[in-house]
Amino acid sequence: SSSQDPAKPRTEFNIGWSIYAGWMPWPYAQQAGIVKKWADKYGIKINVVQVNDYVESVNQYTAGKFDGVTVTNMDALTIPAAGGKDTSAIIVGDYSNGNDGVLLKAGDSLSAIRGKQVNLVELSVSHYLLARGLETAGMSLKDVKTVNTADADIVAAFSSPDAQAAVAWNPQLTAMRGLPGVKEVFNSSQIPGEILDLLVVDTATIKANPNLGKALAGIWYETIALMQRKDAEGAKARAAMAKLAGATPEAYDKQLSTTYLYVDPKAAVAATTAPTLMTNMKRVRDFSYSKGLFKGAASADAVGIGFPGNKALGDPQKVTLRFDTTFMQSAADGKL
Amino acid sequence: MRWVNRQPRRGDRLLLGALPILLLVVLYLFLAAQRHALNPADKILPLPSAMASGLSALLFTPDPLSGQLVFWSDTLASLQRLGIGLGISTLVALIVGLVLGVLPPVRATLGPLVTGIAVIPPIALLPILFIALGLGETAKIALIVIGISPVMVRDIAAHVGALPREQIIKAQTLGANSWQIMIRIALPQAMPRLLQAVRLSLGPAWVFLISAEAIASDIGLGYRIFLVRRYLSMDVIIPYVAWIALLAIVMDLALTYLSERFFPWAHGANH
Amino acid sequence: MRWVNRQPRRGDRLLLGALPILLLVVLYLFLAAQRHALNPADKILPLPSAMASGLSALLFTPDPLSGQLVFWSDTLASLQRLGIGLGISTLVALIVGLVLGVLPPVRATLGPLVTGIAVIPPIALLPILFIALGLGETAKIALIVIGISPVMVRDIAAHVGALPREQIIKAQTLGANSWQIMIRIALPQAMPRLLQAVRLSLGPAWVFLISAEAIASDIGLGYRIFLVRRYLSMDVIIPYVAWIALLAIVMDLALTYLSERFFPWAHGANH
Amino acid sequence: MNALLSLRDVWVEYGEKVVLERVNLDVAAHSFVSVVGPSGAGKSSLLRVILGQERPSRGSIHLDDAPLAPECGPDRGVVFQRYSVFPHLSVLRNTMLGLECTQAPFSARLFGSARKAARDEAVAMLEAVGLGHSLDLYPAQMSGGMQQRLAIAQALIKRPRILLLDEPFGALDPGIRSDMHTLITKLWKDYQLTIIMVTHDIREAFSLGTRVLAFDKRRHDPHAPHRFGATAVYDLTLDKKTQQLPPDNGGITLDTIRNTMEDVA
Amino acid sequence: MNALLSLRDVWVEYGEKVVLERVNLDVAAHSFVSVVGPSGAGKSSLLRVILGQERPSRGSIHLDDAPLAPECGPDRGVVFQRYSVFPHLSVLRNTMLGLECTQAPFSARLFGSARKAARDEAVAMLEAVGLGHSLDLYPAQMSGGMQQRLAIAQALIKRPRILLLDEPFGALDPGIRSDMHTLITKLWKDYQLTIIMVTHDIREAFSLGTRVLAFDKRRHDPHAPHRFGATAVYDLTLDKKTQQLPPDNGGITLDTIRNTMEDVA
Ligand SMILES: Nc1ncnc2c1ncn2[C@@H]1O[C@H](COP(=O)(O)OP(=O)(O)OP(=O)(O)O)[C@@H](O)[C@H]1O
Ligand SMILES: Nc1ncnc2c1ncn2[C@@H]1O[C@H](COP(=O)(O)OP(=O)(O)OP(=O)(O)O)[C@@H](O)[C@H]1O
Ligand SMILES: [Mg+2]
Ligand SMILES: [Mg+2]
Repeated sequence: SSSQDPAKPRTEFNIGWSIYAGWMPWPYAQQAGIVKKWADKYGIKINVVQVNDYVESVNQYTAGKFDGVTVTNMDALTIPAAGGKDTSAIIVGDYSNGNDGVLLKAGDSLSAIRGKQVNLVELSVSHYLLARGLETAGMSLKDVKTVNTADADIVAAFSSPDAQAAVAWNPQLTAMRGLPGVKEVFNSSQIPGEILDLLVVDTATIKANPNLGKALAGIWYETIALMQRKDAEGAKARAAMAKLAGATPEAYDKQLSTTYLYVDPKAAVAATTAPTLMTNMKRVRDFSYSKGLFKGAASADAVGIGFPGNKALGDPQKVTLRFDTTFMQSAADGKL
Repeated sequence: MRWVNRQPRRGDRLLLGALPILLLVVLYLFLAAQRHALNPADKILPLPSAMASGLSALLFTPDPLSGQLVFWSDTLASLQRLGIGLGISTLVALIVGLVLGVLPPVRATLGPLVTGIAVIPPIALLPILFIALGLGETAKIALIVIGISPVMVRDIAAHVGALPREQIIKAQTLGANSWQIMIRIALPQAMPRLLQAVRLSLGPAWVFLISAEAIASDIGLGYRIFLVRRYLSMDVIIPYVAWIALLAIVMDLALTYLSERFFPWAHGANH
Repeated sequence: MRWVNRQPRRGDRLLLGALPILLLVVLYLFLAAQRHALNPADKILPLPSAMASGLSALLFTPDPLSGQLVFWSDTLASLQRLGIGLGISTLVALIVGLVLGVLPPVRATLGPLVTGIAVIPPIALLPILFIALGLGETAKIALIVIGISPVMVRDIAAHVGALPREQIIKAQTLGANSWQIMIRIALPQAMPRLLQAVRLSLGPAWVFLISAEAIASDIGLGYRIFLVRRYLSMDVIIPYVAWIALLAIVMDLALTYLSERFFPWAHGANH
Repeated sequence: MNALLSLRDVWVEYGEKVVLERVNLDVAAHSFVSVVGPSGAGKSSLLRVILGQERPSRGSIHLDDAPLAPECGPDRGVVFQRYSVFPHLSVLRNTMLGLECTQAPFSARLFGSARKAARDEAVAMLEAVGLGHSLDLYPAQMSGGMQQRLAIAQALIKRPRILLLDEPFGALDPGIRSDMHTLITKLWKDYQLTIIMVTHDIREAFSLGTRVLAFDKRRHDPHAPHRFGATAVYDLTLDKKTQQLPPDNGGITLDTIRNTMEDVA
Repeated sequence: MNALLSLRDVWVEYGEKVVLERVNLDVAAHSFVSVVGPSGAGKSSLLRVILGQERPSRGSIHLDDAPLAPECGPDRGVVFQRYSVFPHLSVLRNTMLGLECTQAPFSARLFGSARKAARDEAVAMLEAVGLGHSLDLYPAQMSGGMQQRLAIAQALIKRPRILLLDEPFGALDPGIRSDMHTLITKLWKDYQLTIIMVTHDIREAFSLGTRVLAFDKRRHDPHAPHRFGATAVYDLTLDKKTQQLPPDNGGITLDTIRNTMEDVA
């Protein structure tokens, strides 16, 4: 089990996932036998475990119950990394290109949000998106009142006559947009590349078990390629993912259209090595620090972030979040 | 005739009992129709037709991957967890409740601890629970047990502790030691109360089951409700909740029947 | 001396009661120290020092936005919701429980409805609750009331319904009508049981409060716990949970005291 | 016949078990009926049926020529075999309850002078039964005999038309018991009560009653002891003026009563 | 003195209220002590103290010259004033319980031939108290007198060294009561029991007992009735051979006993 010493080679691994448009390939790969195929190839066993509650899945990873987990860049930074768990992002799957949005019930533009109560999952990417949005409209978080709202209940909460504004992600976002009189006034397509969806693994584990990384990359790019196909096979794969997410195939396709998938591993490697990643991560980091998420840290530099090419943000001695292109690169090179 | 003395007959009882429930259903239909008149796409109070179609997919179309009928496999999974959770809780309540109720030194020692456990909201400690017990069935069952058994333990302990002192004395004059008092005097008299405690715990047990399934699961009634909650699919949620209520009411009736069947002395009119 | 007869003295009782709780604390410290030896940054079982520093920020540093001390304003907000929710539930339990227990026709009519409400998990129907009651305090209090009052109602109704038939007959020979039986016979005898029911409901009430605060809120103990749960800040969660437990235990003791103080006839040793 | 209370062919059965079998009985107003009979004969069952607490399984009961409603009201008073007083009320409040219920239909509590009057009446009654010094005790703090006296005071203070007493003096010492005899006789005379009293004390039955009923089974089936029920096997009207107390020989049994009564009849 | 049971300066107090005051008593083995006294005097309290159910507030109790443990065991048997039988057991099982507890320390249930023997013994005892036809009834299905007889059978089957009876025959009709007298006398003789029996029936007290104790208050303060407790005001050892039954005058009170006993003393 995963409670063993992470620095030792092992043969069985647990990867946690939760429902989100960009992560549905994982359970599909499990069901379609792609996981087993790649795991067998490397002589290991990979369990892909669903956790309904996103935060709980990340917490379980932080607690060492999972060897890897699907997570956003901001949460990877503020939960495991800020908690001292050395974490490597080995697959940069996609960025949110409209999958997160700010909704208003009365008012056509973001400026109408001033003074309103906003329902959102506090301290999540929604919070970050709102802050970025307010920034573009010349406001700050002080100009609104945030109310922490559980992601599972946010649709219901927003349909209450009380609710005026909300920030959410898909699939909830689509359901909320469908409510009468609701307008989306800002979304993540306006801050491309800032909200990333990653697969992260424990750094010590991946160091000791590079085969795990290879298998995961193999699984991921085979599944992505399959779902991108325009034929019946591709449609069948997407329909199965929709079903797993509890959505209709149409709704799922719509969610995918606002998800910028790095289908080609080369593109993923390029995005990860691009300098914009550092700027984006700096924004995310500074926001997180300002919200007190680096508990007890004296400055935003307390949590170090490592990038390809030995570049680092913050304290280079305390790097706990690393963007690691090794396995994406192998995929790009066809060496898996 | 005074109202205290009016005992409705069996047939009348059924009718009377059905009345307010029917009224509620009618009220719901009225409100739903009203909302749909304003917004035909309303999702919050779906019409029966929408519920029927929402449910039929789960009821009759097998899941393409697993080949199972979703509704039934959800029901089975949830009932299994609930059954094991309730079973363990009942056993714990009986044993711990009996020991606490009968033996004052044990009560003094463990009473405060049980109170403490009873008042700690397990939901707040979910991360620890899942970390300690993993994300499998154990944690879900444990949440049910931790959620309902302390209340049941305290109830049984209080009931046993309130047995007339004379009975305990009398049993001792008949040669009974503490253990014998426990199994021959306290245990049988705690049984009807235990069944009553299980009945009262059915509601909370479902709440904890659904909470557990909402966090980490891939099957179960609570999982399905949680899954479709993101889309505000009340057309699935409402039939699922009604189904849960029906299951719970059947269990409630079964427990009442069991109690009357096996402990007639606790139910007979006494004079 | 047989264990059934051993009544520990007052001082011994306190000591005995503290023992298992102390043991648990020691066990915790041991496990926490062990985890920290492996990983000094461990967040799951924080050491007391981490808890102290985690808490002190909330205890002594005013929130920059509101200027209030977070811990105390959380406590106040939660206690207020809990108090109102418990108050309403108690009142509902007393009134509905009495009426159901004393008047068979009402029991026949409303009993099944109450059972139904009792077994429906309220968290599954949150959307309807939000539509009907909004997102404010009302909805949170309503969740507590819906969560705990049906169990209390059924408990009181069962207790009142089990009053010896002789008492009801006797009261009627003394000229009492249904109403008078309710207020002079059933009500006072239901009171100690009501306090006991409130005690048993404290745990579930906190669960529902925390759930409500987790769903949509910007202040409260449950809000804070769920907010920091995102970051696995067990150094805040554990002291908060301990604080909740302490508050609940104080309420529990207060209720026990009230019952003994105002209803001595229900507690005196009877022979 | 113009009886206050009349039972016609009354049966009481519990499942297979026949307790009372074809009881026919007319009780005249202002009579004092003593009921005797062996333990388990059905004496308490008879009182329960007259009280309206239970319905007879067959037969009919008329009160003032109207069918008896299966509920009881303030026209009937009762002292149950097991002293059943209200555990949550003090001695005084237990006794005042009857007055409060009648005089304050809504609140069932009295205030001011009405309360004072009720209190005085209750205290007087409690003094008559010897509980004048125990006004504030709760039933759980009293001895068996004290609880029984409280139950008696509680019933007597209402002066019901029909008073049903089930072994009311069973737990009392001879001194207090004779005080009670005097009290009940006085109330019976003063308020024209009709009393039906179950007792195991034959002397008491004869000295207080104007009529003595003996309940027992007429037929016995040793193989099916539950097949036959009890009924009034002897019914003796006593003329108080000429009444002779039967010689008390300590070991008096129903058989001897039977003989005695057969002699008399 | 070589008494089986001896009470030295025993007080029983409830808060302010003194119930028993300086009771000194020695009970010899194989004696049959009848206790009489007015209602509320403290007779049941005395039995509770001897039973070990309550601790005296002052004074000491010795059994076989050893201080009495504040708990009771199978050496003492009891029939409480309110027939306290186990509501969840049938008549037969209520009676067998004592045998089962002693013979099966772990399961408290008997099987096979041991069960058969216990059952036979219980049935015999139940037939002796007249419940032979009611073996399968639950207490709630029985009349008051039947419950009392069940409680008697339950206690007698254990043949305890010391048997404490609190008005055991109070709810029984004269016929059954005299059968009970015969039964208890026989058991008392056959098994060398020591019996302490509270009764309100003076004739019963004298006809069964080898010694009669009258409990009452020595002093009365009319303004503070709770200030003084009761104690044994008369203590009369009867020589069974020459014993004369006192004339029964029906209205016998403690005062008349006092006189009677003063005459004797
Ligand atoms: N629920 C019941 N089921 C079966 N039998 C019952 C039930 N209730 C009462 N009985 C039987 O009815 C019979 C009469 O009982 P009842 O209490 O009327 O007797 P009783 O004459 O008052 O006796 P006692 O003098 O002992 O009080 C008893 O034999 C009893 O066993
Ligand atoms: N908990 C208590 N608090 C106050 N007084 C009490 C309590 N328990 C018993 N007493 C008093 O103790 C006295 C003796 O009671 P006990 O039951 O011993 O009387 P008794 O002699 O058996 O009377 P009876 O013949 O009526 O059964 C009574 O006056 C009673 O009020
Ligand atoms: Mg009777
Ligand atoms: Mg007594």
